[in-house]
Amino acid sequence: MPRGESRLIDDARLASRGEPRTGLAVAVWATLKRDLTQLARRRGDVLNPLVFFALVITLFPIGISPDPELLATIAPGLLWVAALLSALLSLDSLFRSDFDDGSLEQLLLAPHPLPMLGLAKVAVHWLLTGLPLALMAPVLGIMLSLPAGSYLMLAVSLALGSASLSLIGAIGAALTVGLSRGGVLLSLLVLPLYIPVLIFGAGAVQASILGDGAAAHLAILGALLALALMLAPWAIAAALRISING
Amino acid sequence: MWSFIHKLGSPKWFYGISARLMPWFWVAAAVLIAVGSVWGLAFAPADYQQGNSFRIIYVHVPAAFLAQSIFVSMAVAGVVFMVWKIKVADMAAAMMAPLGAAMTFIALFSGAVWGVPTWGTWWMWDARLTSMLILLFLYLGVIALRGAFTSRDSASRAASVLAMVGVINIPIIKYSVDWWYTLHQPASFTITSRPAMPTEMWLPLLIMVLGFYSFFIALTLMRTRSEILRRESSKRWVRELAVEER
Amino acid sequence: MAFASFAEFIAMGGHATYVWAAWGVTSVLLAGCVLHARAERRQLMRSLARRERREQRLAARRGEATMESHQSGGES
Amino acid sequence: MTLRLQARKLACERDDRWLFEDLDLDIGGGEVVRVEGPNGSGKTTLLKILSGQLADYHGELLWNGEPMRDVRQVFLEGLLYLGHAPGVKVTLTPLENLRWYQALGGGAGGEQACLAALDEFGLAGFEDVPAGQLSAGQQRRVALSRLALSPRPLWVLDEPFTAIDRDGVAALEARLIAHARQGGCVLVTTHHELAASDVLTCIALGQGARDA
Repeated sequence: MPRGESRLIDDARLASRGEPRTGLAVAVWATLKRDLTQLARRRGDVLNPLVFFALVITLFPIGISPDPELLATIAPGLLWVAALLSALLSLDSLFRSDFDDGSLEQLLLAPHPLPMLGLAKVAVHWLLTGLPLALMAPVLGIMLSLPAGSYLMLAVSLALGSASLSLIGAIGAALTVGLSRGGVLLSLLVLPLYIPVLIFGAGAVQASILGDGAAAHLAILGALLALALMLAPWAIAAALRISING
Repeated sequence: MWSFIHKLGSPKWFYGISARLMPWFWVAAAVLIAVGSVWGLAFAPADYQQGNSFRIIYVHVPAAFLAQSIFVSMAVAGVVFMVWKIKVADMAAAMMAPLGAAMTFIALFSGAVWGVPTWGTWWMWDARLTSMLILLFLYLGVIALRGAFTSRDSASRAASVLAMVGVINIPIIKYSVDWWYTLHQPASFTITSRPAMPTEMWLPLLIMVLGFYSFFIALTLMRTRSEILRRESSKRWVRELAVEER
Repeated sequence: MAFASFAEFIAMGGHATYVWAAWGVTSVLLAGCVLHARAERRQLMRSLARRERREQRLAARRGEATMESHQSGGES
Repeated sequence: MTLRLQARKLACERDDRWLFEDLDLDIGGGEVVRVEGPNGSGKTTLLKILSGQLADYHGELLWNGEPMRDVRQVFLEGLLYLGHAPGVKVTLTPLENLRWYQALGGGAGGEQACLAALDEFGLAGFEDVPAGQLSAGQQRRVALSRLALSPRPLWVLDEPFTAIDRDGVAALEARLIAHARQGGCVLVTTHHELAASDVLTCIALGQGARDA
């Protein structure tokens, strides 16, 4: 066995025996950083959902009536539905660009558990869509004359809820990434799964307006998030394998 | 006349001529805005009904005027670019859009703040403010569309078409919103339909408007020059310029 | 002068927050636009100069490469 | 034991047409295996199966004697697959693309290794230019520079010569042979005529599977 050959095989064996634990952390962190730099360079993708959110909120007073009392009653549900639709808007592009240029295929071939890498991508989506929506919602709450005292609860429930929205939505995005016009199908798949999160999210804001405990609603939102965190990554990994390898 | 348009169209010639014009506009803008501000804030009489919050008019009205005229000039530049293929016009249109959006935001914010003492809330679905909000969305649409294309040429054409479509819709939006507003709030006080103002009130306003317009022209000239360098960077005259002006 | 003293001018007859909020946002945005435009131009000039230097370096390196192949007599 | 990829009675059916049937392969270190065949003869599918991407095939795959399913993690650590699409993000620069691939492969070597790899594939001076502004050939070179980056024994390359200029093709061919001489193995599909050499073997698809 010529000396050169053993060196090459040793490197490979070294790579595999060497600390898989930190190897995974390095890979997840690198994927996170890569997507953040990428989205930082294409600010349009980050801003579009936010402008869509503001636009949808503007349509309702014009469509229904600018009367503050009426708006105040529908404001919590309205803000939550609009935030949910805006999060849905940017889901389609979650895996699409990676699918088109072949880096999704390479992601599947990485020697690391795919659910963890999928989680990194979903985390980026939440950081750049869910969180900004949650921070922007109170401002739009003012336009809908949302009663005082519920602004913080609105932001907290949206931040917590949008995390599970991203996780659940990513499953749909992974399933439809292979299809050329997957956008509409994605929303049909994912919206029914969003209903529990919507119920307890809007419920939390409603409860904080009426003054009684919104903590119960937040607890359930947290439970939904924990459930999604446990199950969604594996579903995303399976869906990606199905989409890529046909 | 014809050769003049094409001469104006050549970036190199425009770059030269604008260098001479720009300082004048900067000086005019600075003087007019300074004089207008001091006069409007300190010397003009307070409004008998609204007291001193009326002084916001010296910022709100110029910004509102500019917001609309920047969109119109963007559309005109779009027509010039599409019909006579003058690239400088498109460069100017590209550089105007963000300033237009900023002016619309200023008009929106100052209008809302102005209404707080009278309405008691930070936002009121008033006819003028709603049209201004929709104008802001039009601006964001044009900016987002221009940023979404990879090839600069199609981006310019698409943004010009959208600007033209938008400018036609501005009056339509304005009248429909006014009609919607009177439908829901027939007899209520709108801040900006005012009886004729005494001279010592509207004179500083005129100066501020002129100041804002010269600011707009100066800034657009400056940013268009940068855009010329960016787009013509492969041309020899730009490379020589780059080496000279270390 | 519509105000008796400077303090009264700042107070704006009780509407200080609204007037200064509106004027503050306006001046911040106008100044922001100007500073952005200047920074954009400076950064552009720097990147043009850097690109120019890189092009000259590459041209020089290509010049040497063609020189070497002639000297080594490689009539490819 | 050196690296060994075996396939027994491999068969794959695509929309009820048999691409290949009972194909037996035994590929070890020190070999460059070229998969030939007309378009649509299943070359890419075979490569995807052998690189463990596709699951719906008949027959058995062994890596170093053990079934692929049991040693998938170790197999992937030794594999470098380059598909039709280069896998280069257009908004990122070649350096950032490589840094990501390096991290996926365990992060050994740091930035210097990436810069060296890019330089080796003729991308000096373009390290910080967004890949979108590079030509198709240069983007392919960014993907290929991964060959110089990570010490992976098994290379599976699908049409690696597309869009590469004449000098690039020669350099790449030399690199494949050098990798085989160092004990690695290259599985490649290409329409480019590889120069005959002691390490080169061929598998023809499309006219009934021939034993390797």
